[in-house]
Amino acid sequence: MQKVGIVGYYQVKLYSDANYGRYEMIFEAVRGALDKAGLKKKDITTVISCTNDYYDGRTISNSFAVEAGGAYLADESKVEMDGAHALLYGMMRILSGNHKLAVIWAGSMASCFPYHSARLFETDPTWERPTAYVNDITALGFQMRAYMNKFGVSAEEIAGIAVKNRKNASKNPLALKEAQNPNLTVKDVLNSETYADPVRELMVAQPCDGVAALLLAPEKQALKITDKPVWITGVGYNQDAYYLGDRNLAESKSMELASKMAYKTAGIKDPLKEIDIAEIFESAAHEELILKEALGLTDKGEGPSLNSEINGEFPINPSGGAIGGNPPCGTGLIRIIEATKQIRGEANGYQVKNVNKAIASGQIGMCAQNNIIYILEGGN
Amino acid sequence: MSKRTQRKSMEYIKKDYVRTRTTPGSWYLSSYKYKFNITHFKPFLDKLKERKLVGLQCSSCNRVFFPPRIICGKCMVKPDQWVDLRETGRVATFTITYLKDPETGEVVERPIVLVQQDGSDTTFTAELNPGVNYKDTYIGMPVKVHWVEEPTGGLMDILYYDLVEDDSKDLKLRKD
Amino acid sequence: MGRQVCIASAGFSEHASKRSDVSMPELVSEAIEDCLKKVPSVSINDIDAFVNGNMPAFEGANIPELWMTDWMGARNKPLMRITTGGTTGGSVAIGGYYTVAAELPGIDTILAIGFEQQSQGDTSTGLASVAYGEISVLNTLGITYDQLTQLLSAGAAIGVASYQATNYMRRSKITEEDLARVVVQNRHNAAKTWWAHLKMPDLTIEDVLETPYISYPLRYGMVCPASDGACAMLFTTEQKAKDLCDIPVYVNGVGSVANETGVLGYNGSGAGQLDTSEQLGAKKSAELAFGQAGISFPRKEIDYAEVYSPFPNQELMWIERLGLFEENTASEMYENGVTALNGELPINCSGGVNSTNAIGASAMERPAVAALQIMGKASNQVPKTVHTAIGHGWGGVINLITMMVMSDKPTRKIN
Amino acid sequence: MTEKIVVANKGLIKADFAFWVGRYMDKLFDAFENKKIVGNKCPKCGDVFVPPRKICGKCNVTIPFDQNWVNLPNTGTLKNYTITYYKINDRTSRKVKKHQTIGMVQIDGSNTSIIYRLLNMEPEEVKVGMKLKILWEEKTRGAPSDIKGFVKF
Repeated sequence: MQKVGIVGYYQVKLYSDANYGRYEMIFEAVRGALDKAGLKKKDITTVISCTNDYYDGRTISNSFAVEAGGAYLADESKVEMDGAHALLYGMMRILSGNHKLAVIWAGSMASCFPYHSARLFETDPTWERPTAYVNDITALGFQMRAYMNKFGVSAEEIAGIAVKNRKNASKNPLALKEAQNPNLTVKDVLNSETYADPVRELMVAQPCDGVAALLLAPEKQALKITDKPVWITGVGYNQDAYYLGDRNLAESKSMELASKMAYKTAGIKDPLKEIDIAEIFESAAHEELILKEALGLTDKGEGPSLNSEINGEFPINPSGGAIGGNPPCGTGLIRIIEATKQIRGEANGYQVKNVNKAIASGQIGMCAQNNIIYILEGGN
Repeated sequence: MSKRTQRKSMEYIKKDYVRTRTTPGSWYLSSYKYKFNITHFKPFLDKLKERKLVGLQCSSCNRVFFPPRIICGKCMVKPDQWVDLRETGRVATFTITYLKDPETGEVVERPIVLVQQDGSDTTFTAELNPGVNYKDTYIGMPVKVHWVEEPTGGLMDILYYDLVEDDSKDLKLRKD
Repeated sequence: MGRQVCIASAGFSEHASKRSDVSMPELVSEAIEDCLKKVPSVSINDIDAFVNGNMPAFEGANIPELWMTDWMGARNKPLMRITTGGTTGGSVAIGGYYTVAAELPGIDTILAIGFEQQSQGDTSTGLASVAYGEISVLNTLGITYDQLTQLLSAGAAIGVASYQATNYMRRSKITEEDLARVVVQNRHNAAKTWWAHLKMPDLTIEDVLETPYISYPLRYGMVCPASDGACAMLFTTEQKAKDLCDIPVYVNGVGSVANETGVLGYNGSGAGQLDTSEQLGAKKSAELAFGQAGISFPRKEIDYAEVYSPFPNQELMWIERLGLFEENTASEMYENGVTALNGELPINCSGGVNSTNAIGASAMERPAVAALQIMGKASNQVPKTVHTAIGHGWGGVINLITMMVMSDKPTRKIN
Repeated sequence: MTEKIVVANKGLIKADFAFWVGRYMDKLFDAFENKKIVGNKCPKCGDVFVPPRKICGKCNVTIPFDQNWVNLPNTGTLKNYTITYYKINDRTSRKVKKHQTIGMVQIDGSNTSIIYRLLNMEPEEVKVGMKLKILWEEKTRGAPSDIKGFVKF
């Protein structure tokens, strides 16, 4: 696979109820990314958006967002999964040689739709949806219990991840205010209200409003646009079975296969040694551990033993991760932006020292059914 | 839609399939909110109250938007110049709807037009004066705003569009 | 960068107004079975990745790919979902093309699947919800909902299309009879296509003109049905395609250009398309796709076309805007039989969207049928040899256009 | 600079759906009407599925409609569970006072788990691995909700 360069990015600050119109927010993200990269509207050749009709409350949610997203008379398309999947499509378009500058924007406004009901629409309508016992809330509960039971991981260890991410988020000015808490303790997390036992409220990534945009260019063009390009050197994506009863929830088979594909492409043999940080889309604290293990950073069940603080052995989610704010559709793209910031040294306040290679991931579905992972590298 | 329109299907070669059970589901748009920034509408609505029409012009490509737009998609900038528009316009396109009157059940034929206000570069849906015979509607038909008695600063201040008599005096004036 | 991409096969499920015997995933699996049946050396286990799409709000399932994983054979395989409204199928096919063209390691053979089971849902509310947000702004600005529904002439797609039809009819000076002729040709063709929905072998122009108006100038007899159906396409590399089938179909150019919306602008503003039959987006899409394919004279170089035309006026309009005919001459071509099955440039020999419209699949059925015509395996095969063909789609508020140019020879430059 | 005006309009309409369940699920719901459970068996790996399905995702083989049906008992084993105060439907989600215990139960003789409520049990009593049996609704309609939940066996 040839290298693809990330040449610009912009993220709107996350709000639980933003005082923004939808198009205004999309425009701010895309215009911001163009301005930051010093580019113009006419430089855009393709635009890939990522929104979801059930999140936006309208069919064909990209049709009226054409102008705000910079897609006027550009080669436009929409991926309806996670923002990270939209980036994949943008990358494919660049890699095909047909396009020179791709804009990818993703995000939605969780304050405008019934999030859990919209997620319920993902379930099998002929079997599970009428009773609604399977939904994004209970799925997290099943997943955490399966993980704890299988590997004997304690609730304290999992709460520790929530504490770490919320502390990290407090240093990230773009994170959701409600998610930031520099003084949180493990006890606070465990004492917070039950979400879906054993998951507590403070362990969960709260849906919020936000849009992010990112610019991609082929190697030659990227070097002209910026002197600090970040390269995508590997990508992998994969989908698990659907029924929760068919799956081993304590592990993430799809992430294992996705990371295998990405490592092979990027030529990575020992991810823990070769890669410096990871930005993982975790819909709840325990998922970070499951995905971390699936990425091959530690053995199965050993996730908590690897120190992932900002100054730890292998920092994970220095930006606060999805727990620091989860705008549906946008979260995966924000993870990639955060990893890019770390490599470019632009993560003011939560910068990890000497980052050159990073992992960023996105996901969609109950218990991270479909995972996507990128290997990002710095340097010219 | 279905309740207010007439239905008639045509015969075709059909194949019958086994009918299985169904499970129900509903999509409640009433649980959704739609957020819009309408700041840029304020000056436009204020002017409507004074029975004046204004459009928002993009200073980059000079296109005039009526009603105003928050972003010019062509240039990716926010348009910021207000320009006065005349009360006249032309029919850009039209269609005739055949809707059943909910009370009488009779099919009512009504023209719905898209009007391009003179001096603007966009079209907008509007109604014609009910006195106009729908059969006389044509593309390029000159029309003029018919204001409500007391404008309140909303889009409904334009009650409908009147037909402008296309007499030759106009042509003469232009020649001079 | 990039590599040549070929279509090795395409398959369909049976289309009908109510496929009440199957659930959505089962419907999709029918299309996959039909697609793989044509390439015996490929089994579902040989598929490296999937690209999918449908129009979700029409049938009440969000990202149904997650649920139908097993039915597609996508368990533990890479999958991406693309959806862009009416053009979903076309966008998915283009997504399939790019997935192969990108040369991602280990991803060579992919299935692209478009599907829709419209009988499950509420198509009119689904369509109305396209502009629902925009309409609610107008409501805030003072227009009542009752008035708004009338302004949008009862039902989004048909409303938009009838404005467009008026525009087009004035420009090209055609009559309703010309529209009906297009419909008759399509429905006759559909009768010879095994998977089509509205099979009407004996339809006449008079029959069509007898039906009442939905909204002027479109009559009930002229508009597309709402169907249940699925379509699958197999994309693979040049090398593999040569092993799989006799005539691999090269995808030489693709385009999916977006324009400003027609009839109603975003945020309740005016619409930027002054003449909805002008179709700048379609022209740009064609320019892009033909440019990639190295086609300078589409009129001479294209042998077969499948255009997305739920309404007959659009069929005439698209073939002109895509550069297949001179402006305002399309209806003459239908009259003279140029576009018929045995004509010089046959169009929509599958019956087109006018006869079968499972929205998420429709725009994919266009390149799929076009590819099968090149292979010589189409259900209603044209007698002449087809070398180069196009598949087109439109969606959104007549602002999203997809184009795919296919040929039996590679003409796309790889640099 | 004028003050920013953002409107948040509520939606008004609703779209209704009716999902065809297909012949495989129809057979399960037929059995539900008689308070029975059926699954189908993959001809290759021998896994038994509840709910029955056309294709085995593991082997990618089609299970013919007229073959491989397996009658299953009313009993099962608890594989996993969660307790939540949230109630969700198509329209909204809310927190309720009374918690619900939702269990993942493997019906004896099948290889997959189905997810239903656990009834008449305190949270402390729930143990992974415990034996359960189906509590049917008194009047069955041939729908997923015919299974009221699972109770101790």
